[in-house]
Amino acid sequence: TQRPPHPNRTQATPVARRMAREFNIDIATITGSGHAGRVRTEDVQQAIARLTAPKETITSNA
Amino acid sequence: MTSTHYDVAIIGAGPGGYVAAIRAAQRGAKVAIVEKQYMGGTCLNVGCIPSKAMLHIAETLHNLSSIEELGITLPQPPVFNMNKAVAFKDKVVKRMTSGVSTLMKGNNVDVFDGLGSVDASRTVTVTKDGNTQQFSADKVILANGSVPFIPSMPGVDGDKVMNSDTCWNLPKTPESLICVGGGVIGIELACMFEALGTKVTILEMLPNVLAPVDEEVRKLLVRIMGKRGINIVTNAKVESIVDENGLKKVQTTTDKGEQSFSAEYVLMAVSRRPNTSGLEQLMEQGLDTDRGRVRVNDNLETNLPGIYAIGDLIHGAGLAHVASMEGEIAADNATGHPAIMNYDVVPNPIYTFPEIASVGLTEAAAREKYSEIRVERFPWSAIGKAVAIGETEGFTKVIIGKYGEFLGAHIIGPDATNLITEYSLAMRGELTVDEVEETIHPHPTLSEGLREAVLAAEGHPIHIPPRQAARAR
Amino acid sequence: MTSTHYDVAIIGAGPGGYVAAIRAAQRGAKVAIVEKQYMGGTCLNVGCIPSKAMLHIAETLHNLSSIEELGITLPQPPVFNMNKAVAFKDKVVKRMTSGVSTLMKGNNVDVFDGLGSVDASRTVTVTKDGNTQQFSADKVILANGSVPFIPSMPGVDGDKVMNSDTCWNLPKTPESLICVGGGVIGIELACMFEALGTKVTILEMLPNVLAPVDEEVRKLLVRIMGKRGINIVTNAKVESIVDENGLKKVQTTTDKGEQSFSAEYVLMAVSRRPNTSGLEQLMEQGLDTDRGRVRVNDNLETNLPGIYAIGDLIHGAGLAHVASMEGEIAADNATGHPAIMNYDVVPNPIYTFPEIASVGLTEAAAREKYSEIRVERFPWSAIGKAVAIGETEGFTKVIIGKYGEFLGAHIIGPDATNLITEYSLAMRGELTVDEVEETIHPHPTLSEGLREAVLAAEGHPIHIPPRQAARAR
Ligand SMILES: Cc1cc2nc3c(=O)[nH]c(=O)nc-3n(C[C@H](O)[C@H](O)[C@H](O)COP(=O)(O)OP(=O)(O)OC[C@H]3O[C@@H](n4cnc5c(N)ncnc54)[C@H](O)[C@@H]3O)c2cc1C
Ligand SMILES: Cc1cc2nc3c(=O)[nH]c(=O)nc-3n(C[C@H](O)[C@H](O)[C@H](O)COP(=O)(O)OP(=O)(O)OC[C@H]3O[C@@H](n4cnc5c(N)ncnc54)[C@H](O)[C@@H]3O)c2cc1C
Repeated sequence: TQRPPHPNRTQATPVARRMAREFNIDIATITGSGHAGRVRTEDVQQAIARLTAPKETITSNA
Repeated sequence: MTSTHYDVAIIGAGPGGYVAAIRAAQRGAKVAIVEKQYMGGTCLNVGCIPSKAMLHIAETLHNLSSIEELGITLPQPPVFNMNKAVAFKDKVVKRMTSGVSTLMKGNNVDVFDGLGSVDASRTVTVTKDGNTQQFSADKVILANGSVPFIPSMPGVDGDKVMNSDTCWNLPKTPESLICVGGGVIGIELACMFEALGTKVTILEMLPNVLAPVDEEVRKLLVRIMGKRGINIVTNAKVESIVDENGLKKVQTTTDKGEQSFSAEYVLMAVSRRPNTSGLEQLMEQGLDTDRGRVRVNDNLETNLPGIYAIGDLIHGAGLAHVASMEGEIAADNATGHPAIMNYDVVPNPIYTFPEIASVGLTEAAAREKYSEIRVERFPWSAIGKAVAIGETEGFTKVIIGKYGEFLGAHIIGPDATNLITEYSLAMRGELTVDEVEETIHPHPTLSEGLREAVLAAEGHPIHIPPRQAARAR
Repeated sequence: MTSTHYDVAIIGAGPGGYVAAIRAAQRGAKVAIVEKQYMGGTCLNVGCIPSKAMLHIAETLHNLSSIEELGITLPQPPVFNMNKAVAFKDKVVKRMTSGVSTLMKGNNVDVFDGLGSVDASRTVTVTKDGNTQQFSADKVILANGSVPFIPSMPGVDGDKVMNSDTCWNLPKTPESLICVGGGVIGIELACMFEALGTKVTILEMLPNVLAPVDEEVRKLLVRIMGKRGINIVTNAKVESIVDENGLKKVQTTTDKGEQSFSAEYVLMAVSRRPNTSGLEQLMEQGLDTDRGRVRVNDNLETNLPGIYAIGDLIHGAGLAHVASMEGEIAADNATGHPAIMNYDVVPNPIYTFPEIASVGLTEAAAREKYSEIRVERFPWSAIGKAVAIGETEGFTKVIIGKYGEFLGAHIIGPDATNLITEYSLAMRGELTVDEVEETIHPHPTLSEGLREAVLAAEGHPIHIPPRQAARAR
């Protein structure tokens, strides 16, 4: 079901937040694939992969 | 071993105080705890634990009445022996309370045996049999708990008038009992005595027993208790208790005029009041209270610096797990780890047969607060495991907000008190119906009912026909 | 009523197929389901449901042996009557299977009684007593399930050699039983028969029974079963079954050489195989399989377009709730609502006494996969509710990753199969130990043990002394 994100709910899952913190990634820059756009670990892992990938990939993604 | 100064001193070793002591010690503090009567407090000695041990016995006895249909025949009816039951209960209590003592030792908490009184400079005086001891503390946590409130009325201190402190060691099952008060404690004890063989009448002053419980849930429980022969009289104000023909006669004013009820015993279970013994000095020194309960801020600190308060002393929830969580939070604050106590998600377990458990808002409260809600229920009769164990009465009810969040959840049925934690976790973890729906619930379990209620609220339950789902909505 | 074309056709009305039918119908599809034998499949007729009804009876009987300490005396020993027990079980099964029929009607699903065979053009032919019916479908979901695998060996088709299809209607409790196979089904049935009064021997070919279960949990269960008098023989390969002195003699090769075991009955429970009857045509037309099981992609579609497969037909998990979730997912895909089946969080309930339940990785698997993990356990003996109901054997064990996430959780103890859902939800919702810790768990409940295990993993459990916590770590 598509529904609006809850205004008070953190927009990332708790595990995703901890993972992002470890890699110093700002959660707000990640597009969430979870319900109502919630950022999940999978999304963070993809962001990490982009960060650690060779330069070209980063620029092409920017 | 004992010292004259502590980092943290705690008054009262109930589920609030002893948990605070352990947490503070784990945080590295030097901790003292003062207990005047029994380790474990109300909860372990005359509350949660003895009641659940006796309710387990009561339920076991109750279930024997339907054992025949399982193919198990008892050639002669079972014989219940109250003394042995009490001995089992005592063994359970002993094990838990001595466990608390062991935990104090294991965490290097100094235990002071006696009445603790505190002043605003955080000097603690412990009095026992006329002897006193004194020590100071950087921080004090008041966890004095509560005691039964006995309204003053003629006959209330007579023979065979009990309360929840004094009803645990009866020599035999009462023939009949009048329970004054239809709150959680009264209702649980009524169910217990009924199953043990007592003829029970409940007298409640309000229009409903279990007033704070969701109406639909409450109504089903009342119906079930009625079928079992428990007489529930509401709108009945108890005026006096007199002796008549060897029985206790309870005189009431009801909406139908004066009425009286007779039984072998009376159990006073109208409410509990905070236990302020030992707080006299603090009161004089300006400790802020609200109708007898100590007032605290979000960090559980009172208006007197360095003095915290927790548990039944501070509010009317009267729940052990709330006292314990407050104990953890107060201990964190008292040891320099700032923490806030959050009351948004407090589960409420009620140990009737069947059990009741709820968390969050009732339907009525949710309707008042939110314009867009969905309310749905799912019956246990449609859950394989419930059918397989022959416990199909009741339902799970969820109240969902417009973001798919849980506003409230209510379960009446087998194992409700364990099951409610799934919804509590969903609420506290900010999960929506979507995550519950995606979570595979094992088959055959009662927990499937919790997912089905969510599916029902989403309009697509599996195990009830669509028409029934639509009608229920 | 019935038609010659359907949006979705489903073969097999087990927990995979009937759930798929309901979901597809709820999505607005015109749905047909074909069932050759019994509504509800293995699960409702000869699997989960009858086993749990009989296990409930067995457990009730088992618990009577310790009822005396609750103060309840049975003047004469209870008498067990297998026929009445079977009647109870039949009533439960009847109620659930007719419930499925009602659900089919309520959701306007057409039910075809007979063997369904399918071809790659999605024409379904239903055969019953020589009569055939035919219809076409846009999408087909294969939910043919599984049947007991009976290895071919001398004597295996003899009298009094049963399997999980044929063991439910015995006229009386077997004196003795040899269970060949120590997987979940074998172990559950062994516990059941033992509690009903049978002398049970389990013969397992592998070095361990319940091989996929976390080692620590498995070992405790084996110890408990041993104390109860169940003889578990591992590394024993069964070679033949012969009749001797009115008993069945099972001959095995063990690591100690040849050994034989005798009993009144033998129960073959080595494994299950996919039920491919009706799939012959599809096989010829190239349906992709892997050791007999149909291969599917993440959307549960086979290599043949428009043909999906779910449940025991596609993998070895052999769990009803997995089949049902696959049913929902396949139905979503078949009705144009793309969905992916996720196997990360699959709870595994085992109905022994005490119960076992787990989700995620075993400790061994987690150690292999991750370098940074914390493993901790919390014993039921430290939980008030467990003590109050006299069920203190076992523990909760959690395996936590470096982000505080749950990698695996294992429970052995009372109510484990319901309780595991809390951890499943935490995993699926990507919650960490913090959210579980912050969630107030009601007192006194068994669910407190789940929070305590998390606290233990965090290094600060409340109800076990720090030394014990440290040692366990
Ligand atoms: C019959 C019954 C059943 C209950 N069942 C449940 C249940 O199932 N679940 C649930 O959550 N709650 C239940 N409760 C409520 C629960 O027992 C209380 O909420 C809980 O005990 C409160 O804990 P506490 O630590 O604040 O206070 P208490 O448990 O009351 O402990 C306070 C302790 O402080 C001591 N003390 C007080 N003043 C002093 C002093 N000046 N010096 C030294 N010591 C002092 C007292 O002796 C006592 O030991 C039940 C209560 C009753 C009566
Ligand atoms: C003793 C026992 C206990 C179990 N306990 C549990 C448990 O506690 N929890 C759990 O999760 N799992 C348990 N299981 C496993 C569970 O029963 C299976 O995983 C589940 O039934 C699989 O569902 P399914 O829909 O894939 O197949 P099935 O339940 O096997 O259903 C398949 C159906 O398809 C029908 N069929 C097959 N081919 C055709 C055809 N060509 N035409 C028409 N109809 C056809 C069959 O007659 C059958 O009704 C247990 C199994 C056993 C044997």
